[in-house]
Amino acid sequence: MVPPQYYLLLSAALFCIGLFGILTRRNALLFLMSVELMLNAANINLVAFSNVWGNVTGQTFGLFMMALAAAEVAIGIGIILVLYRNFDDVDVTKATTMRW
Amino acid sequence: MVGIFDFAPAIVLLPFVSFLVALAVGDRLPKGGALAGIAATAGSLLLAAATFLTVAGGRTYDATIYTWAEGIEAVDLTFGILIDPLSAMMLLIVTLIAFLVHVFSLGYMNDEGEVGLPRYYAGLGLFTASMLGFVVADNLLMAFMFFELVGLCSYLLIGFWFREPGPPSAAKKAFLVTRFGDYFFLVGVVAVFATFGTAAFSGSESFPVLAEAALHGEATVNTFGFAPQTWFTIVGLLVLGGVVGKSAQFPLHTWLPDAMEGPTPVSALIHAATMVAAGVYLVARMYGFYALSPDALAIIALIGGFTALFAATMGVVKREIKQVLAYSTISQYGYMMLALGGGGYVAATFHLMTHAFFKALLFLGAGSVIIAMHHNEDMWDMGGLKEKMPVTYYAFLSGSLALAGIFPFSGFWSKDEVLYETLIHGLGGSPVLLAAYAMGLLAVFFTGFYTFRMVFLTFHGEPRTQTASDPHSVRWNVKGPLAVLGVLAATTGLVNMVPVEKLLGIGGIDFLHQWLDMSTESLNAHHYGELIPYSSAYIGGEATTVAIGAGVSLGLALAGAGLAHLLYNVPEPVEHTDRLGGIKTLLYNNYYQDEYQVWLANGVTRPVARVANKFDQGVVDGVVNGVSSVSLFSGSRVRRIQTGVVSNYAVLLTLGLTALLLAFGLLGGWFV
Amino acid sequence: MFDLALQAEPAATWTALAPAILLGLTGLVLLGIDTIRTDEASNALLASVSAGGSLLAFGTAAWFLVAGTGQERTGGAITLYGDALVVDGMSLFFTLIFTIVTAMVVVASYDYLRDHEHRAVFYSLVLFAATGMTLLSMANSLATVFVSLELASLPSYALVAFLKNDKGSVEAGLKYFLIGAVSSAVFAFGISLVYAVTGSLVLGDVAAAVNAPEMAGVLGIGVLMMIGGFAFKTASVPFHFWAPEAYEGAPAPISAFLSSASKAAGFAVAFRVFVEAFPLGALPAGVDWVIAFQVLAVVTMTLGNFAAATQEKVKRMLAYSSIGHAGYALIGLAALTAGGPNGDVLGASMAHLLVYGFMNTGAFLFIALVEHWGVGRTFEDYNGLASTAPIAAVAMTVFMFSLAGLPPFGGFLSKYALFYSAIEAGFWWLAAVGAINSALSLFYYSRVVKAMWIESPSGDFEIQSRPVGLYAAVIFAGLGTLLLLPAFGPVIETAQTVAATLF
Amino acid sequence: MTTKPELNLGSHLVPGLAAVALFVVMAATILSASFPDPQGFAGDASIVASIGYAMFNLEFGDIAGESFLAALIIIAITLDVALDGSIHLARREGDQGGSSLLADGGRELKQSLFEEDDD
Amino acid sequence: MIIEALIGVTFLAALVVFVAPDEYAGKLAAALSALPVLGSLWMWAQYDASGNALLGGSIAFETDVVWLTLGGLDLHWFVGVDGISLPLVVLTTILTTLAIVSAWTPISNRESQFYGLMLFMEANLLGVFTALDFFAWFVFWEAVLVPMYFLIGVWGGPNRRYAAIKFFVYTNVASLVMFIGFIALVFGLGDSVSSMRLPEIAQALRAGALGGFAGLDAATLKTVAFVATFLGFAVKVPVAPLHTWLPDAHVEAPTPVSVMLAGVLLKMGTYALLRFNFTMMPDVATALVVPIAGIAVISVIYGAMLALAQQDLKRIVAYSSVSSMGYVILGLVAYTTYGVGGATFQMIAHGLISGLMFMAVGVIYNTTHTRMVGDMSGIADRMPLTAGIFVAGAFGYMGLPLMAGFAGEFFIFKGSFASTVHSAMPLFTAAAMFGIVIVAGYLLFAMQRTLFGPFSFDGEYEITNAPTHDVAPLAVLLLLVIVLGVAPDLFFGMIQDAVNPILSGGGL
Repeated sequence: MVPPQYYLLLSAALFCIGLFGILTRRNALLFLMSVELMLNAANINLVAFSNVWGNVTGQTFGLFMMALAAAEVAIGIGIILVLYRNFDDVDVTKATTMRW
Repeated sequence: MVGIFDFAPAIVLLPFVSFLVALAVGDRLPKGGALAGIAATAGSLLLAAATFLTVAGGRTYDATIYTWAEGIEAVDLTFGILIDPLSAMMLLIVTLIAFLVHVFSLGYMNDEGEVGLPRYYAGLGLFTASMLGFVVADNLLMAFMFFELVGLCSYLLIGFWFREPGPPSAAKKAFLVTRFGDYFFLVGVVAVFATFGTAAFSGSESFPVLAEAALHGEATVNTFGFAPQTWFTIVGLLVLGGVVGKSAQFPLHTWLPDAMEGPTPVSALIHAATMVAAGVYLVARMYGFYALSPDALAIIALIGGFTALFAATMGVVKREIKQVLAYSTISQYGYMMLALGGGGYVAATFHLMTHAFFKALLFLGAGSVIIAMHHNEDMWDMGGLKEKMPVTYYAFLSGSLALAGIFPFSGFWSKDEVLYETLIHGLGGSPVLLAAYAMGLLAVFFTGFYTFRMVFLTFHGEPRTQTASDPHSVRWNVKGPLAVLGVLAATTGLVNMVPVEKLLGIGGIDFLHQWLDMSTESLNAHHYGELIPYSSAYIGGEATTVAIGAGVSLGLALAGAGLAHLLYNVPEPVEHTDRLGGIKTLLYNNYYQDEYQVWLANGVTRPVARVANKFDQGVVDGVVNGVSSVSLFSGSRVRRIQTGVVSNYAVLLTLGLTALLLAFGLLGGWFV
Repeated sequence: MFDLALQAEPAATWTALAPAILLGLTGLVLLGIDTIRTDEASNALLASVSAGGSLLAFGTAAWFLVAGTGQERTGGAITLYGDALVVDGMSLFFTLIFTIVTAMVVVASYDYLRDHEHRAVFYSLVLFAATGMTLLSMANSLATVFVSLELASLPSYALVAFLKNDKGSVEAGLKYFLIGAVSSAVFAFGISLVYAVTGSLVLGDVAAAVNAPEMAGVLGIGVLMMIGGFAFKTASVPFHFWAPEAYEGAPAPISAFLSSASKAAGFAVAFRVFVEAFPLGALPAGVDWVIAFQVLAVVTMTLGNFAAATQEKVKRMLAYSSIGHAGYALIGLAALTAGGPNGDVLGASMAHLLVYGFMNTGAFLFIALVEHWGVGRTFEDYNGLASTAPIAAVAMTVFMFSLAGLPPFGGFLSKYALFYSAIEAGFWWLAAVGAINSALSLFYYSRVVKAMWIESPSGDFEIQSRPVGLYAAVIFAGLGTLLLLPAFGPVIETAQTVAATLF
Repeated sequence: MTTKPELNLGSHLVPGLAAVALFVVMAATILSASFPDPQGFAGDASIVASIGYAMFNLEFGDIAGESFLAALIIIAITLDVALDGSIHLARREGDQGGSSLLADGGRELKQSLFEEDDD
Repeated sequence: MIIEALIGVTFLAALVVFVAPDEYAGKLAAALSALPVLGSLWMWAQYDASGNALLGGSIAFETDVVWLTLGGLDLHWFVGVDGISLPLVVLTTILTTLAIVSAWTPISNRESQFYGLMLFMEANLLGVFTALDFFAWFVFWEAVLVPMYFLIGVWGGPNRRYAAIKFFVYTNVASLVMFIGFIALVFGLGDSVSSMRLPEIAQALRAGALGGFAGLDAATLKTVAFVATFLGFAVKVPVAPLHTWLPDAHVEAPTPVSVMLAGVLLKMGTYALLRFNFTMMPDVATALVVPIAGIAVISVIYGAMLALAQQDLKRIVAYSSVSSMGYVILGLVAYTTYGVGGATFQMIAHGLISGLMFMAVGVIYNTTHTRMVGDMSGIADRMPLTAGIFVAGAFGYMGLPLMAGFAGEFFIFKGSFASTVHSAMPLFTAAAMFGIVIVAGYLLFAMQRTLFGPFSFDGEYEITNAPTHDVAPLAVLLLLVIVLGVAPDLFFGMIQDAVNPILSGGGL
């Protein structure tokens, strides 16, 4: 069997890749996608450890997580739309009218 | 039993009432409140006289009449009245002179059409009341309080003509300089309380008695780690600070000549009977305490002797009549101090009394002259007034003879006794006293000189100005007081003719000695005589010493007067001061005493204050403002973290999380 | 079979959820009204339904709290749906905060939204968010926690960006959403790690399995990441970055809502999760989350206050001050100790959040009022407001001084109780840092007061209207702030009693 | 006109180092931890069924699981709300909300996505 | 209940005045503020308690109910007066009424708010002086600052914003330091106290019930707490070098506010020092006598020197307050009946006299619109009555006998010279006493240059006699100053009675 560490390493890697995307990409949609990556990293853990602990809690929660990710994207897209309408751009670094 | 002593408070309160009356309704009264003042002082005078007679009957009085602050588990602070021969005599002098000054003011102020008369008479009333309160005080605190009130009144009256630039300045100076002395006095009062737990003058629980007992080891008092003798000297000198200030002794005499800016009757009152006298009276009042300390006495004598000479020399070059009188006042109080320091308690009191009369006389006489001269005080503008105003002249002459110490006028007797007492005690083994005596003796010459220079320049010769040839006339209210005082100045010396007694062997004519011996046990002259740390010695017997002393001083006085006669009793006198050369400048500038004191105030204190102010604004407040600036600055830095770029937020967020994880991992050992 | 399971709970038990249900139903009713009325539904109707619903929920929660529902005297906490939800004193207490803030916000929004379309959406989103917060305070499983968190968050994102044509609002929404998304991802990852270590999501079960020293590191990462999620919700460092912009850009009533209710919700769930799932006595070495909260509390209050001190815009200043207050409230977690007076500490923090709910909501609603008048946003724009609107200015003054912790206002007592309990628990230095920050805060709060009362108006402006709803809400908040001084006794006693039962 | 995302290295990647650092810390922690052996699921157990029962708080599942009934209800509302909110945001003021966006097959969106990303 | 009535009526009066029309606000406020005056005088007449309220003495007009319970320490609504606080209550009510009357001329905008705030401040001041529970006391203590902040900030001079915020933040920071120090002390007492009532805390502290706290042992904790509370109160007093808010506040504040600030608010600091530091921790106070007495002397001399350097009449009086308050500190640390009692008496005396001086400066300012010494001279020529009262007040300030200031100062000097807490106390006393010379210096200089000499004034205003309602408060104050100076026992008896129990802890 695959040792649990590996799953964790995988998920951590995925999480950090997602984070990397967030830190380096300025496009709002790519930002959203990166967040999805991070959420899925969590899902890997949940599913893997569902197996480790022998209960379905993790797997079930993973399903919920996906649903929530969808809901989040729905709102996110809406916000990105209005962002585009107002700033003519989906670059997240353009919207800096408020600072300090 | 209702006796005359029960009315003693009224002596103080009557003038006080006149103060209130003048203040409240003075502008609606005829004469601007003068009549109220005259009535009040007359009443006080009568009561004082009655009291005097009662005391003459051998009774004294000491009673607490008001508890100012009742101490709970602490001493009470009280007001009380102490009537003994000393205070009874002083009451009489003060009330008499106050009464005469009030009367004289009718001529000097009312007849001259001054404005602000209610304020003037209110001030006079309060002045009189304060001084009387001081005189009857039975403890040091009460004495101090009235002492201060006297200072206030002098401020108000010296600055009476406040619309001119001079008087307010002089008033301020008078108060400030005496305040400087009073500072020491107040420390002394506090120290007396702390040492003895009481500040009473008389009785078996009074502080002089306790001090005496402590010296003999019969009582324990808190001497703050010093030997009792040393501590008592310190305390005595502290109180002496107030005396030096009020009695215008060196080096705090500088206020007094300036105080001539006040109305002349006020000068008379200040110099003769109230403020300046208060200092000396205080020493006499607590003489039982000073007598315990040889060092304090020596210092008093030295101050007195030096001041007597020092002031007299300054008096010889002055142009204004009142200035001459001012320096003579300083000088004469120097004699009193000399007497007190030299163990001559009676002599000092004697001189205090005679001086009160002849100095009041001289000032009122000068006032009369000033009225006549339309308020021109320069003696070089006068001359030949003798014919125009004979009453003033003869009265003034009487006072001058007394001041110069010419036999048989009052000043001769008292000054002679002062010098005599100092001499015999100095001969008894106190070189300091001898030095002080020498200065006092030398001052006699100068006194004679400046007194008669003044007389000759004012009254003799030819009128040197138009005004002097046609002087303003004065009325009864000026002449009356002059006449009364003229007689007194000439005769009061007779109450204590010690030289006559000694020389001729006529016993019992040293009335003042007897009078002052009548006081209670701890307050009488005899007791003081035992306390003083001096022994007497004579130049070939007592009578011889008396004769030599009297002869020398009379001779010096006559020499001074004669020199004045030579130089100034001519039809057209000229100024001889140029002959003095550099000394003239020195004397004109009063030995630069004012300059250094002004320098101390303006040249040292003010810059220090300005530096303190700069320090306060810059450093102390700067720190306060700095703290707020630094906070705000760091705030403006902190908020720069918020760049407005959401990616940066994500970076910071990640870094923050990573840092937290790293720190926890390292601390919690996750990596092992 | 189905019904069996449902009926396994006594009929009365699920009624304990009444406040949450009422809020959710109100939200649905609002959507319903919007659907039925094809034309724009009446603003007054929508606002009154919303206010009615939230006040009803408030009343229910208050009644439960008084009646003892879910508290020790009536048999302890009520758990529902297989331990997924729990109704106890703490959840009811927090429900009070959410509902009263919601009520004030919707009443104020009545005027604020007068010229806007889609009001029904606005009101319903507020109500749903409030539902999510209420559920958050009841969540007893990490799964419920996460879902409720999203229920509270998603409407909030939309609400912040509600003014679609306003750049500020959109920018605020974007930043809020992006940071929120990252934070929820971090939070989710944290939950997954906790699950990895313990194998369960129900708080009690997590606590039972939490002592696994060999996995302490992983658990630690999980716990810290969960802290990150809460830090986002409560606007604490380092997840606070959204707050200044979101509060500044959002419609002012929403800023009030977020900074008061949403923040309180974050604390509610953080309190329960950390106290229940990671009890201090049972943790393996190296997972001492109290230290993390101590660091965060100090940094948060200091950063918030210092940044607030130099702002030019009032709303942004309040945003930073809100961060500072998050720092104060964090003391509730930072001053916990195994066996210490934890109930007092936590209760004090709860009481502070309640008072904060009034004074901070009031302050933001005052800003809503000012925005309604179109006065401007900077301190200078507030110059002389007191002469044109004295009543509102008095209320704002009360809020400012209360936020600064000055007597005689509620904020003083609640801050005092908070610092006091910290000292009581031995963390006097936390109290000291808090107190110093409080002193600094006085400076910038008084700038508002100074502008309103002391400065003279820079230009003439006429106040066209006295909006009833905004005024009512502001004055209500002001009265609440004031009355919470004398009435602080029952509040703090309740809070500390219900908090004590968690331990 | 297909556009491929191109690898674009540059200074804008520097912030990503924070993510790398995070990974290092996490990996170090994970590698130094030890985990229990996986229990696995019984071979005949129906995982899907168990998940379904867990969602409705029913005790019939072969494999143990916690109750997700509350979460299910809540997520239902959440999705509802998300829809509500996103429609509000997406709706263009004045026309039939968002239809044009849907009608262009996402071209506009795509355009904005990839053209803007190049800079 | 009289105290509650007093505070309540004042609060109500504040409310009524706040909503009254501006035209009547001044008169209405004056009339309403007469009620607390009567109330406090009635209290004074009926006063029958003895001993120190904190140290087991009987408390007059006492009310004690539990307000709220918090972590083992109940907070009470606990009010009452003893011989220390009653005089301050009387001072507060009288001075407020007079300050309100003196505001009629200078305050000409937003009157109802002004008078409302004045009354609001009075109510809180009464609370400060009557509260005997630390918490209630602190609430009032802080609440005083708020109206003061507005009064300076809204009605002040050109630089009022800076002054107001400086005052506000400075004193609040100080309160905080004090608060932390005191709370630490209460925690150190542990279970030996069950409430925040000051008597309980004081008695426990004096009984030596203090334990360690926050890693400090009992002795260190006590010292630290003493220093913290001392610093906190010292700002309010103010003691050099923590005084810099005061001149700014005074210069900017309108006259009636300066009157309240100098007359009553500063007394809060010394009152609190007496109640807290010197009553509760006499052992620390006596151990720290050298620094405390040193600070007192520095305040006296330094404050006086600063006053000497000023050109603004108000600044002069402001700095001289620093000087006068230094005496109070000196008296407190002496631990003798006259020292501590005199310090308390001096609070009253200085309250009246500084109020008088500020009002007198204000009346001159109302007419001339300048306060700079160099801008005018010979004012006495045109405003003789005002000038006369000014002179009287100035002499009161200089400590003229038979005026209240002398009584206070003399009691202090007498008490501190004889103090046994340290062998250097006589030296400290003598050094501080030199202040009476400097104070005479700057006041006499100022009077000489402004009031006296030939009349000259550059401004365009006509200098005439001030209206009666401007002068009347001055006259009343002067009368009070003289009455108290002649008969200090009106208050000094009850003060000593309340002060004596404190002393037993001194000189340890």
